Amino acid sequence: GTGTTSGGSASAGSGSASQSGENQKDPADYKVAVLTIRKMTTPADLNTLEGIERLRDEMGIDCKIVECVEIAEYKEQMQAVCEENYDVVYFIYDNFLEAAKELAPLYPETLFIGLWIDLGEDNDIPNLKPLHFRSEQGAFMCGVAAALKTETDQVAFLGGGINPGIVTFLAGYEAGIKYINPDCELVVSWANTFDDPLKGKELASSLYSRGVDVIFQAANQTGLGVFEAAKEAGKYAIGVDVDQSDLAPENIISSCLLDHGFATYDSISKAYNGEFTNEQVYYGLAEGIPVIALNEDLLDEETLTTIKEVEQKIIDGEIEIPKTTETK
Amino acid sequence: MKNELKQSILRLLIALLIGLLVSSVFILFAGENPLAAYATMLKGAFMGQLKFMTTLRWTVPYMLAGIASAVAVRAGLFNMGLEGCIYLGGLAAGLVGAYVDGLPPLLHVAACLAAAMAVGMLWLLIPAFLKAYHGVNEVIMTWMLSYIAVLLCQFLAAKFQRSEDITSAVQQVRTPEILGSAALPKIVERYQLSVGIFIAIAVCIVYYFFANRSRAGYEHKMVGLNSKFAEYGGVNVRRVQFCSLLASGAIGGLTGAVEVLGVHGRYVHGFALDMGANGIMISLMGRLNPVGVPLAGFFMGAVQNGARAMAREMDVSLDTVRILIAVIVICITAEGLYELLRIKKKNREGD
Amino acid sequence: MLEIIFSEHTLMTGLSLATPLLLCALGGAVCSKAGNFNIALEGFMLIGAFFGVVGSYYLHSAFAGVLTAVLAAVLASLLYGLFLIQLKGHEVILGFGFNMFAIAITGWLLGPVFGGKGSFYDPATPSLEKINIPLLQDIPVLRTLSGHNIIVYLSWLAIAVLFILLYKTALGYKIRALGENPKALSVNGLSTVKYRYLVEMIVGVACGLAGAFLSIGNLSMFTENMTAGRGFIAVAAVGFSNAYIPLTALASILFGIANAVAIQLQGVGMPTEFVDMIPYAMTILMLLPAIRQNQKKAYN
Amino acid sequence: MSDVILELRGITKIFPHPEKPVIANDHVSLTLRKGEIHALVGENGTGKSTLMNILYGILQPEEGEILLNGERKTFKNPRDAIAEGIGMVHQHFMLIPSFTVAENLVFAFEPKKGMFVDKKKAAEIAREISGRYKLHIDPDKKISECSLSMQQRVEILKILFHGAEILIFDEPTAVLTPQESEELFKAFEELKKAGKSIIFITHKLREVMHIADRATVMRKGRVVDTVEISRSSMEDLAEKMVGRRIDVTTRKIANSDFPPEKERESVLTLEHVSSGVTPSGEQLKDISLKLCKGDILGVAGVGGNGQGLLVEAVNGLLRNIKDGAIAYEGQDITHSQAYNVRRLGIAHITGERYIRGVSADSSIHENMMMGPHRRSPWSGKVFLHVKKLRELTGSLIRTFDIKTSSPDACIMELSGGNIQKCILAREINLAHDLIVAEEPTRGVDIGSIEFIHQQLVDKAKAGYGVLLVSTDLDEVLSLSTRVVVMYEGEIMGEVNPELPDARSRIGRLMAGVQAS
Ligand SMILES: Nc1ncnc2c1ncn2[C@@H]1O[C@H](COP(=O)(O)OP(=O)(O)OP(=O)(O)O)[C@@H](O)[C@H]1O
Ligand SMILES: Nc1ncnc2c1ncn2[C@@H]1O[C@H](COP(=O)(O)OP(=O)(O)OP(=O)(O)O)[C@@H](O)[C@H]1O
Ligand SMILES: [Mg+2]
Ligand SMILES: [Mg+2]
Repeated sequence: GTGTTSGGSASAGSGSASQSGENQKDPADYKVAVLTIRKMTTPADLNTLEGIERLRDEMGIDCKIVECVEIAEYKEQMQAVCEENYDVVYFIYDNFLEAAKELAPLYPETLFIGLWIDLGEDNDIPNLKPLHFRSEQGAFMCGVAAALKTETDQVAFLGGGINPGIVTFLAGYEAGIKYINPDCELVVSWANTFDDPLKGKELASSLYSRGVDVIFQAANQTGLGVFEAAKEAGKYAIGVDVDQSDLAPENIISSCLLDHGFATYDSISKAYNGEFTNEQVYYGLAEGIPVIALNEDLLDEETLTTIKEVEQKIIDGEIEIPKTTETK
Repeated sequence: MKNELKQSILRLLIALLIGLLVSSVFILFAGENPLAAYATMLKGAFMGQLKFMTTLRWTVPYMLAGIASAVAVRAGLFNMGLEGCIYLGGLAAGLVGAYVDGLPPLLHVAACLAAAMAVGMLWLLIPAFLKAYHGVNEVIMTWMLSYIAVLLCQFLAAKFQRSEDITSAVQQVRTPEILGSAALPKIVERYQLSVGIFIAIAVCIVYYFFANRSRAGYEHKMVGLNSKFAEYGGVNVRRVQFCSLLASGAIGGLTGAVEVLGVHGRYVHGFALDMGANGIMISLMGRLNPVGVPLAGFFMGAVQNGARAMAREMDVSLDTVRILIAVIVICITAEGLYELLRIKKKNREGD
Repeated sequence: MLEIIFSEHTLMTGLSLATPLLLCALGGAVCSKAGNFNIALEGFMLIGAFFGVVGSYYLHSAFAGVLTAVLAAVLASLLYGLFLIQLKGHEVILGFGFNMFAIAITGWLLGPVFGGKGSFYDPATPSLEKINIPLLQDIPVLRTLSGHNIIVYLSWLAIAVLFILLYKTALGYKIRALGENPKALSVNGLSTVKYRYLVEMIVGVACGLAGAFLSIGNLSMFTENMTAGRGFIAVAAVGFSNAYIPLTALASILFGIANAVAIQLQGVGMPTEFVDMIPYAMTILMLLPAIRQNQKKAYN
Repeated sequence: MSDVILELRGITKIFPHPEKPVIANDHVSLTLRKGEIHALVGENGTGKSTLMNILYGILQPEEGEILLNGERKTFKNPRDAIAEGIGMVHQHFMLIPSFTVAENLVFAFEPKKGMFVDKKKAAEIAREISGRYKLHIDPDKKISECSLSMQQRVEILKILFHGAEILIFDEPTAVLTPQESEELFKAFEELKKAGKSIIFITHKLREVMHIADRATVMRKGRVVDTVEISRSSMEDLAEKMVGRRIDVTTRKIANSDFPPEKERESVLTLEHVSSGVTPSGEQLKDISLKLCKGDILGVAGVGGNGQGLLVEAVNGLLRNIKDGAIAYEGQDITHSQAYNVRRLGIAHITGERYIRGVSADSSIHENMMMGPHRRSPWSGKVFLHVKKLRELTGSLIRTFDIKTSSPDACIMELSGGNIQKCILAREINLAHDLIVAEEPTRGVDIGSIEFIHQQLVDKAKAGYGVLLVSTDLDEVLSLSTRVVVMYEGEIMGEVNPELPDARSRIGRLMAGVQAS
């Protein structure tokens, strides 16, 4: 086995001893499964696919994607890959967390890497590595951009559905707006679906028609409709997950980034190289990960400098960003 | 009965065969060998403890939902609100399981199941009453109520969600974990199959006796086939319609409860994706027959599970798997295919 | 708040949201009149939506997109017809099956056709122009009827056309006879099979247009499962109206407007779940007047 | 010899069946002369309808040929037949309920104005053609609101509109009252005068004698004989059909067999029963009746004068009884529903054979179980006694001589007469002491009629009360101990069927003329 943490000896945060190349597997034999909670369709997922491609092209590691459409599949699919002797089980979103916690001790040879898992200091499972994005940081900076861009002092957030992940975006965004302009009004709208662009468009155009001029969408496919509405109304929108500004260059002022692809490549390649630990990893500004993409054609100098300042303050810890909010 | 079983199996096999034929085009396109893929599928459904257990694990809700739907369809009513009942039942079981404290295990499980069945039944009380006694179209009514039920469950579950669940980036709305006393024990600790399968089997047996041996079951069937005949023959048609929709709701609730108590350990919103539609499909695939419905449930469980293994182990996409299942569903009731085959066989025998 | 909810914008949104429902429901109503309870509308619409984008993107014309959408949906509906009419499948199961098939095949085709996954969105895809009606656009309230794309107008035209077709033409007589007593056709020497396929073609055209409206009428994109259950609401509208075309149309438009109102209610403080319930609750309420009617029938 | 217009030669039709193919027509030959009325008679299931369906192009024969005016023709579908001037009125009407009479009449051959159907023209056509053949219809009425006889007139006019020279009628009088049949026969005469030729199927030999010029008798898929009616008799025809002599009309019951009415218990009493008006315009008005054990109370009347409602009222199927009281053995059942009434043991031989009488998609056994399924000894409180029920079905099939391969065969595979026997068997078995028999022999061949009549008489003799509702005056007269006549929802009067002039008395009451 390649697991560096077999046995209970490897304690948390021990920065495990990297293994020498001799008992390294051939990359073609290194089995990696990537588990997702839906079909790989959202921008972030496409980003993951890029990471997977990079793994294949640069390291020769082939990842098997396992799309778990039903909630009930999470555990059985994970267990199936474990039984099929995969070396690494990489899963995205903590919907898998319970299953991983249960299965990791049962299959100690397998390395579990979970994205969007925040266990902080108290991870006592040696073969489970938690990764987490500081999504509130990007959202905060998008809030800053929105508050600076708006002329009507009305901005909006359009979420695909109320779940804690999306609420974190909202919380950061709200804080960012209030940081710049406490009087700026934030309208929150929920589509309650992630794959209905027409509804997204109608929701957005309704928001624009009532005076809102910047909308931050966190709603996958539904959100694509927001850009259409922005184009039609000549107003602004903020993208999510990846730099979406090419979808509507005249309208998208910035995008809140979540570089799933980087996380995938980074963690799996490290595991392959024997650098696996069970330490918590955060992906955020402080760790040197970009969290926002700016459309410089649409933002003036002043705004850009303010955003730069805010970024520095976040890195320095001067700004505390909430992860949840009561506004809904 | 033996004949019925033989026919049911034959029909399932024909549909499976066509499904496999069609999807092999897509598998070839992806550069895989269809035969190898299907071998994987077969292995994925039955080979090894995990795989077989998983097939059975899926058979449980399919069987239950199938029977829930069959109970209504036999009386000539479509319970399009099955999905809503499953969600509501799951939520009720999840809440009773998490918040009612101090009950001994068996009693606690019973309380959860009873609560789920009651909620499932109550949800259909109004449409059942309006259908039976005022002739209001039950299809649309239950269907709309199903959408409402799912939304309501989402809302309520969010209200019961604990704050420690919220701080992480959970993508789901879910209620707290049920207490140990409410959980349906797993048959083998590490696998998802729980003793819920015995509940499902018990329901099947009850349905068998109800359908084939009981007075009420006979009356249900006649109401479904020709309600005028039933009325003339002295059946209380309205009561039968009323009861059958309620019974369907109750079994729907039970389906949700068994999933929640046996598999998920808590109510997770979205846990029964399309289970209502699947139930209706399975009941019709099994021709409402006490043997056919469980068989169709098992078949669907095996196909789904096998197909997942195929997608996992081969370079076959989820869409190909979905195409396979859709083609099976389309072909399964196509009487024409069956006749075509039979007549061919007859001709050959005649030569 | 009230003026936000009952604004012209709401009406405009409502008409736009109603269009796919309306088209599907009209197609479904024709089917229903001909004795086929068709729940595969969703699937036909999705196929229409996908091929709408395909046509529009590759042929560089939104109009060509509409044509391909209709063509593809008609093919799908004919296939459905084959299984229903000649292979004698169960219409409910066939409906489920075709809906599943549509999601799967469009999802799969996204790869080979567009090289993408999950969605296809290229701002360069032509979409249908909005058409303003000269005089109408200056009249308050009524101006909401102007400024839609061609499919919206077609859908309104379809109400009249299908009504006239069903109730005024010889063909319509045959279609309705099919639903009430198919033997009446065969003893008069007419082929029921032919007319049943024809009806499937009509529903194919309607759903194809609805799909094209979704993908290139309003958005110029395709995302997986973008019909989002609209076909099912259309089925509900058909059932609710007993497939009587004017009522079907009214129900669909009311649905659209209810959806628009629900959208406007966002951000007013009502939980989204309840906002989303509005259209469904409304349907149930619309069914209730039937109680008294049925009572009269039973006891008179 | 008048010229032959149509000749069928050696027609053979075999229906495929997994176990045993059914030979419905076995080298059947038949000739039709121009301007004649030709009756086709035979037991249930001898292949009469099949033969006519072949002639009309609905079915294709395995063997044989059709010659029209001496020319060989093949009819691939009804349109071919229509084009050659053949029209057919089916056993079950082929009309569209929501369409108007005129729309039905022109269906598939609509007059057009531009693209649209010209409804005005259609109504005109309807009026014109109905005037020409003296068949009254109301062109603007919906079929769903029309009486059966009006529907039949529409069917006839429809084929005349198609330009038919040869008209085929499959049991046209089965659903008609004698008066309506009389009207139909007048129309036949009218058509004959216009030079049309008619083939009609019937089980009523009286009608054959009355109207037909010749008759062809079929038995078990073969033609037994074709006879000139003028040189034949009813008994003769009956014997050819069944293969044995049958007593066709004589009275089967004698009032002297019973003690006087006063000494007998009453089973059913109706006192001043009135109901609301149904959509078809029927109503019960102040009906009072008393039925005693051992009585066969005949209810005569032109169809649609409330007899149906009377039966429904007794059996708990009528929901809008406004006034009055119905009592069964002293127990009030006025507002009881069918499921209450049925438990008391009232048997109901329904007239709506295919609508209510059977579950068409079920087996014979399942149809026979309805009723016994909730009675001991065939059923417990919750569970059925499956074996006992099977025995019951078996014994009923045997005693009532129902011709079937197995009790598990689908009931619709039986011929009409055998289906009627199933209903009869089930209901007679269920009866405690009252049998309501509504049109018990409609569409049934004479052999079976004799059997059914015998059953009813036997039951009466065994002390059952029988309420016999029939539009067939012969039946009422030959079976009843007492006869009441209904007219427009009222009881017009009572007649003793043993009186020599009973028939004419009843006839007058039926026409609404109060007895003096
Ligand atoms: N629609 C129904 N659904 C479920 N169970 C039913 C239904 N109808 C009746 N039952 C059950 O079937 C049994 C028989 O009920 P039913 O009322 O039909 O009997 P019954 O003929 O009235 O008997 P008795 O006259 O002896 O009381 C009862 O246990 C009843 O609960
Ligand atoms: N479509 C069919 N498939 C199989 N068997 C059939 C079919 N139609 C008729 N038969 C059989 O053919 C035989 C002749 O039937 P047909 O309807 O011609 O009888 P009939 O003389 O018209 O009887 P009735 O007087 O009862 O109307 C019967 O045994 C019947 O069961
Ligand atoms: Mg016949
Ligand atoms: Mg009782």
